[in-house]
Amino acid sequence: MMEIILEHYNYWLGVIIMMAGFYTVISRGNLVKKIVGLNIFQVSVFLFYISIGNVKGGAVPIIEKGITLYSNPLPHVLILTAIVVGVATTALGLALVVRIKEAYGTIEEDDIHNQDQSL
Amino acid sequence: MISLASEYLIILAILLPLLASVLIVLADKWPNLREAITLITASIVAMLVITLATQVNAGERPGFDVFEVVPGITVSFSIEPLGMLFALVAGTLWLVTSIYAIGYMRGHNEKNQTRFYAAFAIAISSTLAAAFSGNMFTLFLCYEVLTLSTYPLVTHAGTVEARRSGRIYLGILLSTSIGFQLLAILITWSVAGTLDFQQGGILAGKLDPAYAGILYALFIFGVGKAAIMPFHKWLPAAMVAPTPVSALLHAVAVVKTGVFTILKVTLYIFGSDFITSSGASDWLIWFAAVTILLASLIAMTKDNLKARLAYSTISQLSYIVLGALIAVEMSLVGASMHIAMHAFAKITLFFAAGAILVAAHKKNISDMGGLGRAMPLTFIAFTIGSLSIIGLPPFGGMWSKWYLALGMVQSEQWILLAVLMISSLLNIAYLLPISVRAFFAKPKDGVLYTEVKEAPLSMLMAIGFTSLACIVLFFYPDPFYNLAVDAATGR
Amino acid sequence: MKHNLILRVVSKFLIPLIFLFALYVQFHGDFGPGGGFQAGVIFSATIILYALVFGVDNAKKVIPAYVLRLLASLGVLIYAGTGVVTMLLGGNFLEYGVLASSQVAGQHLGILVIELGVGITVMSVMLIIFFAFAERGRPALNVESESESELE
Amino acid sequence: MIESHLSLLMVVLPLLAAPIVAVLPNGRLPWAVSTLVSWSVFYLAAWQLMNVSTGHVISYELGGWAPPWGIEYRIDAVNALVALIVSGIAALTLPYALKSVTKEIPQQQHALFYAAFMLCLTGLLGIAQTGDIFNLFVFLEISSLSSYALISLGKKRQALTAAYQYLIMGTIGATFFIIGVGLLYAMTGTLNMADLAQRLPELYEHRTIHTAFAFIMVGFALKLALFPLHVWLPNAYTYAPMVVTIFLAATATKVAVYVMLRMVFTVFSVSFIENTPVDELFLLLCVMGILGMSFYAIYQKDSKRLLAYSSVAQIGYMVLGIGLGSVLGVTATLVHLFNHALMKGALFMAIGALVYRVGSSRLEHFSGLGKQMPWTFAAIVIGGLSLIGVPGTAGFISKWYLVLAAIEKQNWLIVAVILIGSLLAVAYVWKIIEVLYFKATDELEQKNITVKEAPLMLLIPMWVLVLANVYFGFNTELTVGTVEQAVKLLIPGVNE
Amino acid sequence: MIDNIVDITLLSLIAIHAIAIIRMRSLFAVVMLFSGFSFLSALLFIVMDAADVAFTEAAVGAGISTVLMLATLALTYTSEEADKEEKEPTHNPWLPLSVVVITGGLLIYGTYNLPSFGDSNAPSQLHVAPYYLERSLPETGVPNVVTAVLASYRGFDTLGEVTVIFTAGIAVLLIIGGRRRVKPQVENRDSNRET
Repeated sequence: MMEIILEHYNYWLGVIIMMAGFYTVISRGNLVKKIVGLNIFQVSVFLFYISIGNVKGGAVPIIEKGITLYSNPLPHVLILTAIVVGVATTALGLALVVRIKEAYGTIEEDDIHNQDQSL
Repeated sequence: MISLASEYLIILAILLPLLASVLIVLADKWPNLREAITLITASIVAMLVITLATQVNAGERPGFDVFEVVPGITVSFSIEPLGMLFALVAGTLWLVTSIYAIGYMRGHNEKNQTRFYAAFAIAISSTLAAAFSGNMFTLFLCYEVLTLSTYPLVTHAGTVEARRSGRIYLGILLSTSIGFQLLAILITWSVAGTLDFQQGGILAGKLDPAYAGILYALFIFGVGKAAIMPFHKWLPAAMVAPTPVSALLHAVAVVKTGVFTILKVTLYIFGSDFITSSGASDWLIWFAAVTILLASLIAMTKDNLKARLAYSTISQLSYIVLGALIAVEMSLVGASMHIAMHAFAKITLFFAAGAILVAAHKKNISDMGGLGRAMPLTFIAFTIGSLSIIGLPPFGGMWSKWYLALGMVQSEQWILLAVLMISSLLNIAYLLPISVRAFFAKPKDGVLYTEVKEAPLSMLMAIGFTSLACIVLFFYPDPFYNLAVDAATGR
Repeated sequence: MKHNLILRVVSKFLIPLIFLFALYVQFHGDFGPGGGFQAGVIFSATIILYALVFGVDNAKKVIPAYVLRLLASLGVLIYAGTGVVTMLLGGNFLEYGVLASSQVAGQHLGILVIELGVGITVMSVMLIIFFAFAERGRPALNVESESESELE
Repeated sequence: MIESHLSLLMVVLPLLAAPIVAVLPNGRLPWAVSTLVSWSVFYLAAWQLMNVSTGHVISYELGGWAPPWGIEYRIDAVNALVALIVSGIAALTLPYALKSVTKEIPQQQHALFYAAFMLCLTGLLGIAQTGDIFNLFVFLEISSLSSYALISLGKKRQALTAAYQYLIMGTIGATFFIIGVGLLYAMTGTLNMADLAQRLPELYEHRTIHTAFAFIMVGFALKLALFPLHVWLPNAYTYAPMVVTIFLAATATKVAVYVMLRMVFTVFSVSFIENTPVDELFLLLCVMGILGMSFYAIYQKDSKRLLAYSSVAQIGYMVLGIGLGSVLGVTATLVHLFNHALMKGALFMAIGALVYRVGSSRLEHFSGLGKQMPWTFAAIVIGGLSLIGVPGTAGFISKWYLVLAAIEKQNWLIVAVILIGSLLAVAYVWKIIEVLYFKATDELEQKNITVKEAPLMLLIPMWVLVLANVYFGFNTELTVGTVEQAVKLLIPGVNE
Repeated sequence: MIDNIVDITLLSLIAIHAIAIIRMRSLFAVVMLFSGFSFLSALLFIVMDAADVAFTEAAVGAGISTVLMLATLALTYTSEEADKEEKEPTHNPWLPLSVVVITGGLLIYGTYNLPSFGDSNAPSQLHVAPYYLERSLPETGVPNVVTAVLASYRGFDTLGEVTVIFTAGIAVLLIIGGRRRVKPQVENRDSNRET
């Protein structure tokens, strides 16, 4: 049991963080905070990927003389792309939040909902 | 060579009305031209179907595929006696009705006449297509087109009531056809691997007789146009339409398409032998029987003339369905003939009703006391129609009932025979009093109708023609009889 | 903080340095960590810093909005264009090998070019976004008959 | 060789067009360029379909690196069909856009708008063409981001919240997808679909694989708005600008369905899902979705929202085919994929024409318009009939195969649901038609008397789609023919 | 072992940040915490030999994202609303909580017999990756394998990535491009009557 934990804690702590972010997204009503949650969610997925790529005793995948064991570069590549996608999404979401604030005067989901209902 | 010709005739008969509907729309501005188009097309179509009928009587069985829709399923047309009979009725009566309609629409100065004539032409085209269709898919296609093309006619008035009726009309017809008929067709396809109409049916031997009953029921109730209770409500609802519509479509084209479909399914999908052997129809006949009686009873309670006629139609349709369900030779002959006989009689009644509406603005029977003296011709025609419906000699209606009765004897369905007799009595009870009241009763308010004249000439001509036909068909039923026999015996 | 002298002086020193660093990251990506994306971010950081210190308007004088839009498009075009060029040279899309005499040289060249494209686009888009947010903070212009506000 | 270049060009062309369009001066130029591009892409797509419809598979190695080390484009009949739908709808939507957009989007945003449109097209085509699951994710994000922006351009402020909601749910979906991809990668070490398909079978018992599958499915269930994950769709479709609604309704969800097909049948396989509860689950959700959403549609007062709910129901039909997991089922899915694009495209275009004239999509504002705008009205009637599945329309063909598939499986519940669904469709379609057909009984009538028929630029694309609805209701060589070809590839070992 | 400990401590710190972000209601603090969160994860990336990723995460997460979030707060909470606090969450948390628990549970279940962390014989290390590590230098002449794969082997992904960024630029311009126009709320109200 112990070594299973030792072998997987990286994934599992990752999962916990992931879920913390996921929870923030789906439970919180504040639009900015949702975005923050989304970011946490994604970053923890990145952690998960990198953990997959990690090799014990491996080096940064920059080829040098004398080093034989490297970490897996592919997850790094994927995550570089994913990070960029993430920030793009964040920027877009925040821009929307700004406009919503202008249109509704609030960035709380419930208030917005009430406003649309009350009409 | 000649068969090729007759194939062209089929195509013409179907396409001409469509073309006409387009021309009618274009001729919107010039009513006379518009009506001219209708009349010309109608007469051409009438000639076409008559020519075809002679060829079919001579033993021709023209048929051809148009194109393949999905592998194995084609849009195809082919003529066999039953379809020919139906086409003959619908084709000839269209001419009569359009003559009548011109008088009616103008006399009653309806709105949107262009739309009326256009939709009418499409409806006829799809009816003929249905009559000629060579497989179940094509028939279903035409069936649905007919439903949709008649919707504008039913809701012609555009009033709130018309809309409600329109909803009922579509609701029942579409939901039965999609809910049951389509399903039945699909099951047939997955069982038999084909949908072509074949002599002796395509299911025999492929379908477990135990399920035959269910599938047959899906078909019977899937054909809402046959107005079997409990799916009959649309027909009374459709009576809000102008009378020519009620006359041709809801006494002939639409409802007959329904029973025609049932006959087709009985003869060429199941095959009469398979029906009788599997006992698929044993319990269904009671629905028909009940419909016959109930509808007649309801008819008696209706004071609105058109409503009464509508319920009469419902019960009469079930005669045909019953004939199909019994599925013995004689009953099938009777059923097929009844398509024609009832058509001529019932259209006469509706024409008369329309004439009364136009000339005297009367809808309700209770207001028609003494009206007969004001418009004798109309009411004489009405009486002839009634007697033909009841099935008394010397009127065509007698033959179809005769063969139906024979069929029941042949299959020893004594109860049904009784039903037939009782309903004939009921027919008397709800039809004759109208003429009697018209001729002998005093008007409600005692004032004689001095100012009321007969309806416009064109209408009278139409009425005269159909009522005469009722008599002629007694002495000379052969054209329909031959076709009916050929159909029933699969010759 | 526009008038904070020290800040201005310091940043006047700082900005070129960061700029240099950005260049290093941009072109050293093959050997060490970094590359077009990171470089682009740093580039934009310098401008943002400039904007914070000397005001958005001055910053916009340095790089006007339309230039940013052009650059953003340019970067993408450079990248995708490289692919098209390799196609025209008979290779597959983005097959840098065909760009130069030898496979490796071609790869080198290709990677350099596309990293440049990445850098340019990232830099300009980051600035576009930053300026958009900054602009939005200003008091609203009064525009009647603005299609945004007239509804149905 | 050359033809595979063209398959790639289909994606690169709009990708190149986007930045160019973005810097063009506002006015007609951006529109002209995008239209030109979309047409040439459509041409390429048709050409590509011709190439692969024989069963031959195009493989293109991007950067000249052989898969699985490089990214591969792998085009068979399935991709080709989807690509054809996407590009075809785009090629029709853009001409339509000229007038509709000038009316709905402020002038100074036109260049950007068309750039975003091009990007959306790029993304969708990229998804359809690629054979690499991570590359798929990247292009998924391109299309998603651009569609968030496009949706937010609606005139009403609800457009903003709709876009935001879509952004959140869409991103969650995408993230779920990459979690799944990550797990697959951890177990197989590859991202290439074909390669995955090779390496997965021996791992079918592995719980990680099951988890990965679950995450990928949930992710895309979110993207294709499978009930009950559809919450974002009605708002998005209702408040987005008309053109955007037309385009997304006809393409975006279709592409998502395609990805689901790919994942289930190519990456994984029938034998895999057969011993998972997935298919049953799908059927359950679809049944609920079809019935529930159709009912919802009946009670809508806004035509766009009505059609949006109908879309959710229709998606149920498509996934139904996947759930049945049989040759006929998948055939039905693909056929409906194609036909539904036609009918929804036509219907939304017609609604758009009405909106263009009366400036609102509320049903009560349409009363009696049938007389003033006969062509638009006719389009709605035919499109509606196709939606119902009346014989003679494309919709009937879809229904035909769906029901056959269900009958084949002896699953009478599904049969019933499909037919009931069509009946509900009758109800909500007729709700629109009735409003248009009959004279209004209130003062709105007077207002609508003055309404003219929609301009040709709107009518022509609309009617192309309408006629397509009829054509493919009678001649199914292209649809059914190609699809049967495609199904052979999706479910190998069956030659039907 | 030592890096295990570093690992665990970092991860736990990150987890704590994440939890704190859920509980914290002052948005300013939330954003600051998030910045810290990204920075810590950047560190963790370095520990796991992902230098490029770490670099980028630091620049993006701790940098750009944070700046944007702050900007948004500045724009959305005008000065009269003194403290930038989110509302007390009103909904009952059970539904989201259960969703999260199920998802998390599924993930734990799924990762349970994943090859152990850092195992150099995991399938992911054996199939494609080795090829890159061996061949990238001879084939592309780029020692930084990440760059090689990013720019060449999976160059098309990166083109997509650039396009995503470009899309974001276009999108932001479309959404909040230019000076903000007079707040259309009043018109909105009556126009939305009919919705």
